[in-house]
Amino acid sequence: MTILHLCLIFSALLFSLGLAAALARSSGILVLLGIELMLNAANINFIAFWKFSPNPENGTGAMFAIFSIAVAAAEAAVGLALIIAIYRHQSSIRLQDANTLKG
Amino acid sequence: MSASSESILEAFPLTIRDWLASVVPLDWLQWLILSLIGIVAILTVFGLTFAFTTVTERKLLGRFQNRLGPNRVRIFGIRVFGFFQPFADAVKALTKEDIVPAAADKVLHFLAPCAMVAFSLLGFAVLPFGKHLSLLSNIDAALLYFFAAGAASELAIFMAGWSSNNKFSLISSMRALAQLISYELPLLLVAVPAVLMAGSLSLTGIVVNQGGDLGILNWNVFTPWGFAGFIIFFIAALAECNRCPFDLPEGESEIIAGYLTEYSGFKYALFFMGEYFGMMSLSGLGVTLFLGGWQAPCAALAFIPSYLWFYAKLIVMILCFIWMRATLLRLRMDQLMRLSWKFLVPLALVNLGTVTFWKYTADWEGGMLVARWLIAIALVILPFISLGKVLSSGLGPRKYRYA
Amino acid sequence: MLGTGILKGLYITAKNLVGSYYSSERLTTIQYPEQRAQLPENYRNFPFLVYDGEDAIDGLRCTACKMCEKECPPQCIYIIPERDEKGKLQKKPKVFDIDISVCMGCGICAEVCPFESIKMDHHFEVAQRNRFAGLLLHREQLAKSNKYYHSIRPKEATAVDESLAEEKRKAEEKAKAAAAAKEAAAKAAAAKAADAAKAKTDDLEEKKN
Amino acid sequence: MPSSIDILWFIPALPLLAAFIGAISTQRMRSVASGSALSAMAVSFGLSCIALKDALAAPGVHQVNNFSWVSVGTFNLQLGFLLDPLTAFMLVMVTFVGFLIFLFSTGYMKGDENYAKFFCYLSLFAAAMLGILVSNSLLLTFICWEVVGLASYLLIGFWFFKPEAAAAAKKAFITTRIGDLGFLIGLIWLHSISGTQLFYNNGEGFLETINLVEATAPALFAISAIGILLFCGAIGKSGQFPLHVWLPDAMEGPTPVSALIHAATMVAAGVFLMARVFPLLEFGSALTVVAYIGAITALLGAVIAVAQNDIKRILAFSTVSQLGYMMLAIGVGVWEAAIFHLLTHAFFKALLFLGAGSVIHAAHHEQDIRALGGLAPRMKITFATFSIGMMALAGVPFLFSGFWSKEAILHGAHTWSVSHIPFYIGLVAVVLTAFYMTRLMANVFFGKPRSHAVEHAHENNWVMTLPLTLLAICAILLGFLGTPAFPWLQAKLLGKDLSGALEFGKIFEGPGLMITSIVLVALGLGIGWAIYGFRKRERFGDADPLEKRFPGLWSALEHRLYFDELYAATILKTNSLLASFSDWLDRWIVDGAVQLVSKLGTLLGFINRDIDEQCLNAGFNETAEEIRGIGNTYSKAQSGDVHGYLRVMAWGFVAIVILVSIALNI
Amino acid sequence: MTTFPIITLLIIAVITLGITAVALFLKNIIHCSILLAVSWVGIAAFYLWAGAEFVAFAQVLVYVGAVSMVVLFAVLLTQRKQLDLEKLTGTVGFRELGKLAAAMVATVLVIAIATTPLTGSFDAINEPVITVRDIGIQLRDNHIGALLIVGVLLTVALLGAVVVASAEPKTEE
Repeated sequence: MTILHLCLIFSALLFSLGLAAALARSSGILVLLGIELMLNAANINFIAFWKFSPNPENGTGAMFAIFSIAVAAAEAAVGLALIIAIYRHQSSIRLQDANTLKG
Repeated sequence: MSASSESILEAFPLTIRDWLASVVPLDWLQWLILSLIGIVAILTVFGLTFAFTTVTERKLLGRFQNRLGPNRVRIFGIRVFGFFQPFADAVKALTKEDIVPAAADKVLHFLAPCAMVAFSLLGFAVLPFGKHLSLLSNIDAALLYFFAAGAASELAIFMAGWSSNNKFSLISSMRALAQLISYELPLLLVAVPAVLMAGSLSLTGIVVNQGGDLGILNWNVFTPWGFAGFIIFFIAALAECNRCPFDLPEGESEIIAGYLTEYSGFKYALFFMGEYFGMMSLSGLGVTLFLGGWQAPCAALAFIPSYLWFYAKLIVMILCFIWMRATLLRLRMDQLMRLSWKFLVPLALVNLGTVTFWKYTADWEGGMLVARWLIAIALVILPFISLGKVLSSGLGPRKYRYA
Repeated sequence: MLGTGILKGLYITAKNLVGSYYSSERLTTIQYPEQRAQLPENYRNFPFLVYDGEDAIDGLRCTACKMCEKECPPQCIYIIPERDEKGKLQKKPKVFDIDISVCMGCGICAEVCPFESIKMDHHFEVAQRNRFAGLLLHREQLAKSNKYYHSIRPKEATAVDESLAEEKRKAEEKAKAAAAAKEAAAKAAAAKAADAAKAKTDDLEEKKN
Repeated sequence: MPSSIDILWFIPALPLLAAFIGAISTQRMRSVASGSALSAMAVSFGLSCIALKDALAAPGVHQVNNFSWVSVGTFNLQLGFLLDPLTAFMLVMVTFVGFLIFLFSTGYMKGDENYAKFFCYLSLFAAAMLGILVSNSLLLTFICWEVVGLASYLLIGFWFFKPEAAAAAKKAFITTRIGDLGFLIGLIWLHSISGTQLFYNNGEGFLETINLVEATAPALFAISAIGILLFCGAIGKSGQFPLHVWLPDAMEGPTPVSALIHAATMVAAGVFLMARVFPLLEFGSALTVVAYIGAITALLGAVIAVAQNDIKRILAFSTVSQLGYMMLAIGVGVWEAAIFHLLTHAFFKALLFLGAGSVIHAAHHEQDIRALGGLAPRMKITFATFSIGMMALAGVPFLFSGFWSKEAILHGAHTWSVSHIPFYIGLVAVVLTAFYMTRLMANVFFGKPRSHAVEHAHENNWVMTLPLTLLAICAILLGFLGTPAFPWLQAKLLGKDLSGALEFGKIFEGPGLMITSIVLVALGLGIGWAIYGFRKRERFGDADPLEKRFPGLWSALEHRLYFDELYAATILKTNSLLASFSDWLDRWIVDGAVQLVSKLGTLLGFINRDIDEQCLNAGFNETAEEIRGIGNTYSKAQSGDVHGYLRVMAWGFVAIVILVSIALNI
Repeated sequence: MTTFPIITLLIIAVITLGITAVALFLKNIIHCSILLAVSWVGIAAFYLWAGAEFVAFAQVLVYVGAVSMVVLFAVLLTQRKQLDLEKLTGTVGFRELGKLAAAMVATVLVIAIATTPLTGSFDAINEPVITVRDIGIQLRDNHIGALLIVGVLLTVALLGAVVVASAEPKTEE
């Protein structure tokens, strides 16, 4: 077991926590937060692999993390706007209620 | 670090710290003590500055309005123009009843003032107080750290507003958040030019970049972009610390005391303290970015230790804050937003262009130097005038239609 | 241009700041407990009762006419007139209380008093520990000498004194005149009585006859 | 300091930026739009001057800055920028005249409600025009060429609420498109032959390799054809003979537009293009065509201009005529004289147009010369500058630039080895030019005012008179750059060394020719003054003296020799006939067939339905029920529940990992 | 001294995971959001540990400064009446099923990571190797396209968010 393993396990657990939140909570906001956490877990992987890569000086992992943070910010903004729109539409942010497309 | 050219005073605080640390034999304990001494020093200096700023502010406000201001408090019969006021205030705040509303979210209600003070103290960690005085001097992205720490204090305000379970508190914390977010943008944008010129995000680097043979003229504020940036920074900083004329979140005429409505006693005092710490750290940042940090205005005055210069500039900034408070009226919410988004942000963006021009014309000489200055000044003045026209269009002396 | 107004404002406040240190006209603050402002003569606060002479209770001008009690808008005056042993009303108050926690200092009592007895005071430091009993002033506390009255509002007091003296003089004259008239009337009555007696005797004599 | 070839692209880019700013400017920000347009032009002018200085330092050298635009596999399309004296002279002229016209426009368009839009269009136009000038690639030229067309369309139709303006814009756009089609075909053909679009590329541009082509018959034919096709584009843009009809109509646009586009710059683009590809034209036999077309246009324009009444129309036809001159010059092989005339013409024609604009502005948009009159004492600066422009155009000797450039062209035509016909046509045009300009002057500035507005006309403010004055000075001085004694301009253009200093002896090069032309100019002026000067027009309705004498000819001329009617009768008619024919074809033949098929289909359908209902339905219904049942079962999976999907995904992930690890025996 | 970084990492990881776990299963959404902000700070601490200073501060600035604010605003805007907490937490079966799935994923991931032999000298702790200056140069030279695209993306996303979230004009029906 190396430190890299530890980092990866940390990231995996964080990912699973995010997944659990997305699966077990009904509030749309919390589901979104869970997804944000999963993204963060991915970022942790990037940073970890960058740190332990053979040539970290070109900084690709850190670069990727920065871009991913920027994209995550956009994702959060759009996601929460969607949730507000859903709320306005059906005055609830329970995702179980958002089943208009049910077959 | 050549000691010969500097006075002993320059390194005096460091000497004391090292001496204190050397008492302890253990290696890791020494490290701990070294850190602790820095923290304690900051807390003491700025805590006292906070205390005396409050009384100075009240006294100066009095003078600005042709009054005397507080001058009564005495300790053991000694009355130094009322400068013991803060101690009386502290005793009063400590002994007052701490009221927590029954419907409040108790945990957050308690945490909010603590978080406020803690986050507002974070900024001090990276400020270079003197040539050798900075807690985290080796930090590379100090400016980014500063703003990240500042962003966190929004959370405390939200916590305060929400946990009080009071509609005024909530409205005011929403207002405060909107205001902080809106004014963080110009603040960040005008910090970028200084970074651009210094080629470094490190605050120490930015200060060093403002040194040189010309002394005071090397300071960023004495360039067209620096001057404009400093003004924008000052306005945005006023708004960031909820100071008059941007003290809408505490607009007592509309929403009682804003998010402080449900706070009393020492918690209230903590908020107060947090705001003043925020003001001081922002002033420190302004000094660092534009006023040459700890640099002395000319080489002849360099015998005064650098940290004293920094402190003097900081005090001047704070006095300007007070002066503003004594002069200006509170804005309306829509005016506040308009000022930021339609005036400061565009100006700050234009300023980015100006500084780029400035940087790329650094080698112009002679007549071209004059041209460089003229163009840069025009780049500052013209947008200001035209945007100012747009901003103040439709305003003017009030017309009374039915009078 | 934008910002000139702000600069002007800053200039004005800066002028205040500097000016307040050397120009005493600017700094109008009076350091209250040590320094006191000269109150204008017509300043009024709560009412007091004027007495003449040395003794506070005996010299009270008040006649317990209850005029002020009736007129007082917040009804903060309470008067019980003195009675002698037989229960006859005396022209003196036995109880004269003013509740200054209720009094609004309107001065109507002083306006309506026909005897120049109740006047408005300059004294304003009336804070008390006991907010019920302490603020209910009795006639001993209310009674203040005419000298004090002169000291707080000299003009008015002099005018009052003059008019009182005038009244007194008039009253004396009137009394004198009344006395004279009484005398004359007595004389006339005596004469009339004599005439009547005489007539009666005459009548009786006639009847006898 | 970067060399000017590297910063050359700034020259068109700045007006483009200004156009963008203008596009996003609101009505309230009108001064932003005009300010940015003006400053962009000013800076471009400054850069152009620097470029000119650099170009003159190295005459005959074509500095290029090429870059790859599209690169697909082995196909590599290059664009680029080019700096040589030709480009540089044109750049300076366009930016300078453009700047003055922009300045003039700020005054002229002051009250217009689409002010910002106007400057947006103007800047767009300037950007595209400058793009043509700096382009080192026929393709880039074509792109800018089309943008110029677009901008001209927008500007002519700027007052789109006037039906004439809208129609004129459409006409200009479509007419020039006809020419551009030729240009495009020529461009593609050229690319297929030479494999490059670049003019110069260190010995690999097609203008450089053209001399290496073997003069075989097919090659000669192809290159001549390409030359003529490219000339088609120039015909459209420069208003040459068959496609000249749009130019006079384009005068419906605002006057600064007329000055900028239809006098100084855009119409010159065709001439510039011909000068640019001159080596190509020279190789084939296209030049002869160019010369004759030019000669015909020169005569035609001058003749029609005689009988026009609209002040701007007269100037427009005179432009057509002068452009014909330039084409003639190129056709006879003296392209440097053509460019010389182009430059001088740009200045004095812009001057004339702006003068006309000044007159029109002062006279409350009265454009009919019969209604004007007596303006000389009322508008002194305009009169003085207009006269200078008029004399330059008419070619009054020695002092005025038009004389020298025209002389250079006539000299070139005289020495053309192929034929002398163009030369004689040119001489006739000289007389006519002097004549109609005299008519114009006499009617507009002398006599007495013939309408109410004119009586109250007065001089305009400085933004309008300053450009006039500057242009007038240029209209005089510019001629001395290219006198026969000191042909500095021509030498620089040709990349020759200017051997020796002034040669006063050569000033009367070919004295006979010069005297002839002076006499002809004097003749034109004299006749003009004799007819219009001595007996001035009294009232608006008076018939023209020439009209009384030759009514038939006059009315033909007044209707511009019935070109529009001719086109309407021939081309448009044919077109609509063709359209009606295809309509008929569609309606009866194609549609009939379709109808027939559909009827057949319906019939089959009827038969089909019977079979269906009787035999097949029962079986199908059963199957459909079955399918619906399956669908219902599976649709339960489509729960609309996000969590459900996520959960299934998670389980699926776990299952896949387990399965894979089992399969791989890990 | 190789144990020190490991201990630091473990502390950061345990605290972050703990706070996140608590945060995600609190009933009060506001508490959730604020605690999550803390866990984002924890992640930033990990970045600091890894030597990616810039990323750490960007993380704090973006997540704590912006995203958590947006989340809190969203919570406030969608919480006009008292929340039916039972309704929002879902049924027991629903919750447990979700947690089970997540736990399975966690198990699979951890096993996969643990059994993967990662070659190379990963035990050596590298000092921070990328400075802000390097990042700036990288952004300017190698990633300029990505930077521009991200800028455009952010602008478009924000505009879209505003459009989606802004109230529709009320239509008469």
